[in-house]
Amino acid sequence: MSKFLELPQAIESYVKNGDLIAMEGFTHLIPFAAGHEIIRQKVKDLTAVRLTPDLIYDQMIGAGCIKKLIFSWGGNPGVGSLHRFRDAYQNGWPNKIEIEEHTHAGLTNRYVAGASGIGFAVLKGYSGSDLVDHTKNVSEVKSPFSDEVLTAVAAINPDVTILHAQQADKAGNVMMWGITGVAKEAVFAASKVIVTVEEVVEKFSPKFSSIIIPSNLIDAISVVPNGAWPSYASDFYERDNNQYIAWDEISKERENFSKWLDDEIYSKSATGKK
Amino acid sequence: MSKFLELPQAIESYVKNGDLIAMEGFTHLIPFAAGHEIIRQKVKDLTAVRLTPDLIYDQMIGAGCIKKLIFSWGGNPGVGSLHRFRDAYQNGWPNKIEIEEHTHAGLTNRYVAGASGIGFAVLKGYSGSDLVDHTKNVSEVKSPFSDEVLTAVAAINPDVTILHAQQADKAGNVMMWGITGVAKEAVFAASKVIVTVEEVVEKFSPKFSSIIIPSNLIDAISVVPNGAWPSYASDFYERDNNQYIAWDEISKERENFSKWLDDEIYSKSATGKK
Amino acid sequence: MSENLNSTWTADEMMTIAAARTLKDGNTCFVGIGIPSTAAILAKSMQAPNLFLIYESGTVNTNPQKLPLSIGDGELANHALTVVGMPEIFNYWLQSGRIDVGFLGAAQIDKFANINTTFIGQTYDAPKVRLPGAGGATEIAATCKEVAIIIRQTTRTFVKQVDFITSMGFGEGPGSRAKNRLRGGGPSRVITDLGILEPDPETLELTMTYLHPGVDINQAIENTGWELKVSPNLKTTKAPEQSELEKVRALVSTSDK
Amino acid sequence: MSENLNSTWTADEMMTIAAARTLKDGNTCFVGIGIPSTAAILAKSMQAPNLFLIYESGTVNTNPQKLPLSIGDGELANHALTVVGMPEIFNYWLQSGRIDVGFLGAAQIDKFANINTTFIGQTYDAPKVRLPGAGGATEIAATCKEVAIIIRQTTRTFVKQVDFITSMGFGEGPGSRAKNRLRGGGPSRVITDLGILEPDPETLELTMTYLHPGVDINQAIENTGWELKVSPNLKTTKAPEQSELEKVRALVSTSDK
Repeated sequence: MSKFLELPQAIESYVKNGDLIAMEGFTHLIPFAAGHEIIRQKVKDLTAVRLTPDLIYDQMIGAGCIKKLIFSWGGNPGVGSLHRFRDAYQNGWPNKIEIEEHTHAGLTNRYVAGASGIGFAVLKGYSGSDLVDHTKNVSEVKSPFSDEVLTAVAAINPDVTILHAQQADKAGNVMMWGITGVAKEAVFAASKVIVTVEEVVEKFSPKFSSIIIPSNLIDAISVVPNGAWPSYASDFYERDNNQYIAWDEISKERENFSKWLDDEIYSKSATGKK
Repeated sequence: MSKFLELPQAIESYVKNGDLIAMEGFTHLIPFAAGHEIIRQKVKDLTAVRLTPDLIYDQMIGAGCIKKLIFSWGGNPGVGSLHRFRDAYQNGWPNKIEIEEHTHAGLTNRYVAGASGIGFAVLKGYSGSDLVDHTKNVSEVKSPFSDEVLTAVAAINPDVTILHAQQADKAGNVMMWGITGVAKEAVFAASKVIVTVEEVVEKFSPKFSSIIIPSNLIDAISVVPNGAWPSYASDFYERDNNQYIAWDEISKERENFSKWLDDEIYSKSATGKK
Repeated sequence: MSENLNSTWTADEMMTIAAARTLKDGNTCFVGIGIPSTAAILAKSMQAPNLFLIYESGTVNTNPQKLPLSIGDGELANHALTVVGMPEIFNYWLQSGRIDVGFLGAAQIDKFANINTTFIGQTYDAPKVRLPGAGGATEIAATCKEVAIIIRQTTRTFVKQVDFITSMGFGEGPGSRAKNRLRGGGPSRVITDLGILEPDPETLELTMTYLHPGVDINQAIENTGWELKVSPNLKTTKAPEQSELEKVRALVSTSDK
Repeated sequence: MSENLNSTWTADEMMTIAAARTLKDGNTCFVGIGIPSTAAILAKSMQAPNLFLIYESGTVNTNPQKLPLSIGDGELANHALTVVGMPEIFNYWLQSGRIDVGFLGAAQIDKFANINTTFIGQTYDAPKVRLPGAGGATEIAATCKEVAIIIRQTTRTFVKQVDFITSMGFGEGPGSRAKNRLRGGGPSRVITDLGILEPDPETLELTMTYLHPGVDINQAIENTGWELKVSPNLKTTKAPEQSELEKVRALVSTSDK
């Protein structure tokens, strides 16, 4: 059953050095406030999985939280490169990071297998791509019914999954809508789940394409309005694209980035902001 | 893109003798009117798949439409046996039928594989059950990553899937809500799809747990109010349980059943009824 | 339904109440239709208001106000926190090992709590009585942390050998579950109209550990198709309280409405 | 964006319009972000109002009114018929073979239309320039009935050998797709700022079949890193109509809002 906790307490309770962590949210509902609190608490040696590392993992990489990145598309969406990721990967600053790279279809199915409690999933994937030579956890299985050969991907089971959602109810269930990506799979695959939400409501109202995550799949809920900023929360606020553009400049040089870290993260407390 | 057709025309256009047919709806939204029209058109030699054959397949079996039944729970829910199924299976009346029996989890994953365009799905299933000795399309695969052995089930890809839903919009998209079972998978797995609906609306309104089936996955939509009777359509009508109870008596003896077939099916036209 | 002449409740009422009492508040319970469902819903009005009920039809954390007629009853959907597709139920909820208790009925059971719901008599291809089959039960029995079974105790239901293992309990005894790759803990109790049986910790054979008030051990022995093991510490089930009886009767009466 | 001095439109406008024109009304189109997305949305306001657009973020049959900033833009969700989870997008929509056209961009492409979006220069482990990687492109390229690629034509992008095959076109030529178990038809055209290339029916090598108005074939040859094959029936793309230009400009201007 979920408990309502302040964000610092939620992170402290459920995110440990060395964890395999998934912070999902496909462009939408990216749990930035939680990521910033992880930086603030100086969590180390995370293996961090996310389809699209986006700014959130670029920031955590730059801050030295991550030792290995598992991903399938690593850019600043609509802007360009993730400079902190590249600096860590290519130059080892602030620490070397290892990467494990997939396709979206493949990494999605790693989550599906994890959510399903089986060791692997089967798909038609990676075919013809050089990726397969550089990526662990991808293999093949032959059909027991025909000559068909399918790709197999190993399950991924995060120690902790962190999501941002629009609403919780008082019983600690969570509702999210709009683009939900692999949120459901990341929850079912994980041992522990933290969700930050925009607000708490008495009762959920029907929404198109909404999913509800029952309280018993969640460990901690933190109420953090604007907790997905500068990404967006459908029906709450839009993406602050200027921040995505500004990040290119902030993150390009180590010095600028370190100043940003001091000014915007270390010297601030855990809240969403806009 | 879906076309709006009268039900007789929809069945005539898309259901052929010898087809592999899936008529889904888990207790809820069972496409009875479509099943009755199939009986009326004297379609033969169907291989019919459905998690729960229910009254609809009992009726179609008794009427001689089905040569093989693929299922995972074959009773009259809350009432007892399916007498026409048993008479066909055990005594060959009106024709012998072959059966292929699964667990819900197994047959559900056969649909998942079919929907996914791969030849098989993997799960932990059937373990410890004698079923596996009597059921084709169930096998094993070994993990390429560990010693894990999983159950494999072969994909099922119906020639035609038939569903009942609450609403269509004018563009021929369909919305259903409440219990949807394996509706989505049965649609994606199929070559042709027919949907009967309670009503056509200008625009869908948000509902909890609703799914939308886009027009381009559907071949024909028939507007058949009460088309799921005597099962139910959430927010439209409740299950007519007296009919389920009455079916036990109607179906017990061949003579009674044949009279029912004459009175209620052959001498009536294609409409839902209540 | 046989009246228990020594009491003011029926044997089925006692069985349902005894089953309901075993469910812990906050547990996640995967429910089969019929008496298991009645008992689980009853438990929510008794000691387990936060019992998290899941049905194979896709209804998640449902709180029905009357007895469902079938496992896909609209009552279950209307009072659910959410309703999901069956792949999600079987793959994400059940197969992942998230369910505490599976609650099942049976047509036949043997001393290792193997369950038959497929056919009775003769052969699979030419059965004397064909039953509905597996539904969700095979994987519920395989996967839940524990399984509770509710079944009336007679020589027709408690048989030396089931005609078909639809859902495995302990197979042929210790080691069978592991050999068959069943991950859940297996049957923890069988609740009947006569009492409660639990697997012996060593042999895993079902052992009568409770008799319901007014039931004689010979009744249980006579109604069992194998040589029934009886616990040296055989206890008597606590008699139904008036409030429990009122609740079960109110609940059962909803099915007539 | 380089101005085409002989005309009243830019090369990027011509490229986008030429790409948009190739999409058939009623087709199902799986769209990558950037110019492919702009072209697909443009096509809906031109000859293909019923083009069924799917983005990997889960937005199904979306009809955005302005250019999405990213593949998961709220604009795509707000104007979608429905939004589904990514397993459904990749397994049920894409992998099942339901998509007519995959519409992709690229950083590098070779003469067999193999696509690199992973890294440029040196090695995978120590790249000169690290790019975002595969995203959905590998399976889009493998699976769709046909694939259209939009890319500016320069010797940096049109290379003799891609540094990494992220998404396979025709591999090493005839037979490669089958050998690699790719089920879709593969690239049917590459639309550039200079013209259109199509695979030769025999050799599958990309062949210049159209030049945009005002472009000289030598320009195309000079901007290609391999010995460019030119169709004996080389044609000129129809110049943009005023209405097409108005539409593309109106659309592109929405991204500033």
